Amino acid sequence: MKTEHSRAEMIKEISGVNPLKCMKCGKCSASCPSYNEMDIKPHQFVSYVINEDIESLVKSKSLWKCLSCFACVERCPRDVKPGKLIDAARQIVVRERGKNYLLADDIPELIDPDTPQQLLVSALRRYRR
Amino acid sequence: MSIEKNEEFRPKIVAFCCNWCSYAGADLAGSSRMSYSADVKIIRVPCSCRVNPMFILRAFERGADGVIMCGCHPGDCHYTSGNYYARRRMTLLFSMLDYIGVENGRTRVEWVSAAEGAKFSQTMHEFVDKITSLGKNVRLEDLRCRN
Amino acid sequence: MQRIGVFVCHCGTNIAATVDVKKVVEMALHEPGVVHAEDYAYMCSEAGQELIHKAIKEKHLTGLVVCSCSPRMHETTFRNAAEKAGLNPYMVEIANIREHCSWIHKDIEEATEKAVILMRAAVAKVNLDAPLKPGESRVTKRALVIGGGIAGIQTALDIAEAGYPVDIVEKTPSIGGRMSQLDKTFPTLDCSSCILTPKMGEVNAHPLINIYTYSEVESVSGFVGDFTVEIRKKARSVDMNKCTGCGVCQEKCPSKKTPSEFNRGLNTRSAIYTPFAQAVPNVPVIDRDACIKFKTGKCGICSKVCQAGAIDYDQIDEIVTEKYGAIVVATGFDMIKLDKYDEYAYSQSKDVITSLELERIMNAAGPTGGHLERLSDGKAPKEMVFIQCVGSRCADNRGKSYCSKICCMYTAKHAMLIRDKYPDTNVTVFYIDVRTPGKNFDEFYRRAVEDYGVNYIKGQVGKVIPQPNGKLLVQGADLLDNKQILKEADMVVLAAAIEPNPDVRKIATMLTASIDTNNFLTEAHAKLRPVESPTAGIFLSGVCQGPKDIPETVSQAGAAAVKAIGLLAKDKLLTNPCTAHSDELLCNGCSQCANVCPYGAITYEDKEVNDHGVRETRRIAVVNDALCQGCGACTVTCPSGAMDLQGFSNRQILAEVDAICR
Amino acid sequence: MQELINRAKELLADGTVARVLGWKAGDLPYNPEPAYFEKEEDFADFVYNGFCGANLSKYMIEASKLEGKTLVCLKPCDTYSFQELMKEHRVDRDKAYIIGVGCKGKLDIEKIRAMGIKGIKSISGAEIEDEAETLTIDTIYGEKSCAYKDAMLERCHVCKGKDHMIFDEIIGESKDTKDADRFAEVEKIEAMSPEDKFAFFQKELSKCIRCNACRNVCPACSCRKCVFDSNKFDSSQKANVDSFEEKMFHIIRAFHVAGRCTDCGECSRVCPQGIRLHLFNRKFIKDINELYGEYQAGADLEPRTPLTNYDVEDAEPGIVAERG
Repeated sequence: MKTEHSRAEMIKEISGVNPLKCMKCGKCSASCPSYNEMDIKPHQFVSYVINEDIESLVKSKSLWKCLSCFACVERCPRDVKPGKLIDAARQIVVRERGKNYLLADDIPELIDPDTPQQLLVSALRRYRR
Repeated sequence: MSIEKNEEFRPKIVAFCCNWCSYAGADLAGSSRMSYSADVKIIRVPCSCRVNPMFILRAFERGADGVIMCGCHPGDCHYTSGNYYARRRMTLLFSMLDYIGVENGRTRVEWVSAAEGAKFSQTMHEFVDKITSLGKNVRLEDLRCRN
Repeated sequence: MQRIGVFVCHCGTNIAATVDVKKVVEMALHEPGVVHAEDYAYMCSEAGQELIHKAIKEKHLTGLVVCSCSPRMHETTFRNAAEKAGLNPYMVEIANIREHCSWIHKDIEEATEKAVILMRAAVAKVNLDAPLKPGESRVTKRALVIGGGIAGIQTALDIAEAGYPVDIVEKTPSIGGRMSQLDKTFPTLDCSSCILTPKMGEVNAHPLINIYTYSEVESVSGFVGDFTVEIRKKARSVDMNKCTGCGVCQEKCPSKKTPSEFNRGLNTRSAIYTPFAQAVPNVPVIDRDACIKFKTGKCGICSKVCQAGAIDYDQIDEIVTEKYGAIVVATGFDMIKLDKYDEYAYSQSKDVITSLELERIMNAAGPTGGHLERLSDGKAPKEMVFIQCVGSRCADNRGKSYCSKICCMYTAKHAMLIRDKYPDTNVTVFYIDVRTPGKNFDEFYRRAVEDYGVNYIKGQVGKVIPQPNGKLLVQGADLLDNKQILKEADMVVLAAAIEPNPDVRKIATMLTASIDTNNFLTEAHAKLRPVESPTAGIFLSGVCQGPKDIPETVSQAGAAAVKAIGLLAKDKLLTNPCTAHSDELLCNGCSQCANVCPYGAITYEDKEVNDHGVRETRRIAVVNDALCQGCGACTVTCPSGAMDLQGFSNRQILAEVDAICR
Repeated sequence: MQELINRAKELLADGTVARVLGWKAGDLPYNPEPAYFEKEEDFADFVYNGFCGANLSKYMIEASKLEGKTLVCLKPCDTYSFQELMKEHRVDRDKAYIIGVGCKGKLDIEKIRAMGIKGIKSISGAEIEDEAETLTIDTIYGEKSCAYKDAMLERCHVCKGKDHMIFDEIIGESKDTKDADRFAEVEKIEAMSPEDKFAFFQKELSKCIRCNACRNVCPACSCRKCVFDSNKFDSSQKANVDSFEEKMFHIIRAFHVAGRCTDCGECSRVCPQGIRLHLFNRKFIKDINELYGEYQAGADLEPRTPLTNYDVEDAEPGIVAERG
């Protein structure tokens, strides 16, 4: 098991985001179409990464509620891109299941029936190679 | 001939900074505590157009591993046009150095304004990294000048 | 051989904490020419300067090296100290071991090693220093103020009050600037024009102030104390001397479709126009792009109705050339363009407006006669939403990285005024932070919340969606309640970021004044010289230097005036003695140096020289010390090395190179 | 040649000129040397043939100081140098009577020698009147021959054209002998790896003996005192013991003449070590043409040269690295 610190670093590395740039304006949360279904809100995501509480993040409902519509990425005035952080957190989960990349056969059992379609498309784009 | 790999390689870097913009930019980097390598030593000149190609060749002759010249952004020269002349001179000189086989990463021109402390520090970081990767200047050093 | 003293400053712990100053002193004593070296806590202090004085006297020093902060900080201090002790001030060199060393390095060994090298380079340079004597230049006792907003007006008044003539150059047809567009001012809620128009009148009537409106600076040459400026007086098509300002021409003008610049395009104006009723001068201009006479040759109504016969269609641009001792830049600001912020629907809905547009709507002389109404249907809004930080504090390339400073306060003002005048209208402000440093500022903001019931919500708005019913759906989040908010509003007001007037770049280039990445003019020192440009003789007034509210602008305008007056009060200025000189035995007279001299300081003379016994007449370059500013462009152009720069000579710079590469 | 001599004598006789600057026969058939002719009888030695490569414009610096006018014989390419010197106020146009002499390409004795032709006694076909395609060389080993073209100086293969830029009168016909790309060699070097470039110049320049012939012959290198001879840069002439010395000398020399060098090729012609010094100058010329627009020094009398001029849109120095 990796330390929380190294997981936080990995999230930063995967996403290419510097969460310290966040000025807590909340435009991400304001823009988020899945806001109401999330337990940890997009703007809070940034604080969780800063505070290195990745465990809460990967256990959160929000992780799988994000549609990856990237409205927050598009509109963030500080280039913090919470959507990318969420994406990176998801990848951490995937990697920690022992593989960096998903095999096609693994996908069906991983899919939560509640998972939004858009996320699947987004995942396919990411992992197709 | 192979260059001896030396873990302790500390490049000698000479930076010519114009008094009005880049030297002030370096001051701002200092007062903002934006660190960069101690291998960079700054020489103050009134304007980038004061930098004679002879100075640059002399630095290499004396064992400098990299020479960087910083001036006001084109259009912002304190003396109106100095950096425009400097730009042509340095372009031609660097091209000539490249032509005779000196790695072109050893010389650089960057325009840094008095307000760009962060850019100054960043530029120096990049330049030091570049020179470190190129290693010791062996093509231009006059070994007699070593002590 | 020089006798050099090396003085190493601790700067408290600023230097001494990272640089082993004792070691620098010890190493200095091994350098050629160094006969004395010591360190002290604060070299720039009286006591420190006393040490220098004593050493010069006792050790008969001929040159000094001070290892301290940047020469841009204390070079003058130490030069003066040297001069007091009878040493030529140009025999002083500074090794910058603070900004370029102790402040940026952490490792003591590394920093000390670098400090020693910087000291060596300075010693090497002093060894080749020669005493220099500054020349003198005259000061033209007249100031130019570029920009006729409140900053320019205040600066001009203050300079003129001190007894010096001032010219104001204003691009638009009237002085007054942004302040004339404002309705009320925070935190006192005075009417903006009530306090501005008397000042405009005062400027207009002042015997020492000359206003060029509808004019632009065309070119600037010269230097501190002696600038030559060309001003383009654009053809107004109206004779300033004949016009009585009756306004009939504007009434009768048939071309009335041009968007009014003054009202931010919310309504239209005639082709012959004064921007606003209280314009100074109260003389209209003809907008030749809109005028039917200029476009088709027919019309000429204004000329027919003008009783004074002031209309002159044949007027042409006029170039006025004037000399000035000091120039004050007061070019002000504009709102940023919002075309990159589609999510706020600014371009899609007429009811999404900027704060400056709201100012015009709230103003009795504005497009709606002061009634708060929706521009789409003229209805009074019941739900108003204000969005803060639109384009300010942005790290992406859409907006500005800085805080525009005035938006929090004017939004509170707008909210308060609306709640006061229209108590039925709800006002919601979406904010990121509310910033109210300033006298009575926070109290003002609290009043908006506590007394006027303005609803402040922490959280930036994500999107504004125009609805089919004409309403605006505002999607935001309340970060404190952790709730997403959907609010139907009638009007949305965007606190758009402010940016320096786009013309400032051109002006800064003409003045060779430096400008930062945001196009704000750079001050000579962020704390200690905030109203001076690093370029001598150029002063900064108002928002051109950075975001400011009115009181700050006025105080900075006064400060800039004081600095300009300080310069104009001098009869003569000492010129920089670091000028170029040509060695007549080496000069080829080839004229290449004159080609690159930006000041026209180099001329050629046929001079008889004695070159090692050979007498002949040669064409020799001669530098005019009063014109030469010491850039050194000529020195590099000169192939024979005849041209050299005093204080930065070829051999000195080479000595520094050698010392660093040693 | 006779027409030229007759005209020169005529101008001398009527007092238009006080002397004639031309070439006189040397001790060998292929080494005529620049000379003044002041009296009728001096002309016995006067020659003008295919070996008269020397660019006489630089001699006009000193001639301009002499009493009276000097008749100077300039080939088309020499007139560029003369104009460049005029621009720099080094020569006095009023002191010069320029006879533009015809030129159909000048010869390089080294090229002839390189063909294995040794022991030369005399060469025919190099006289300017001949339209000879072939040189006939009488050697101690018998008669040899070669094509005129093959014996031409490098610079004539990249001839700037047959027109004189400045003259008072023209005697003789000229021919544009250009048959090669001026920058081909430069391009070849540019395409090399840094190591190969360095090795190439190291090899080329290590031949340099710092005799200063290149500098002394160069019409652009006309400083009263060269920086390498003065103490202004602490760069006084030193013996060559380290490879950097000659690199610095040649780079700076090329830099000092950049934008002023007319590419007359004299430096390469006179180098006793056969260093192709024009490769330096042409590199600058090529860069100037590419970056700042086509420029031919000496083609006009505009005072500003590329290095004493600028454009706000000029390329940044980083372009060197970008071009690779």
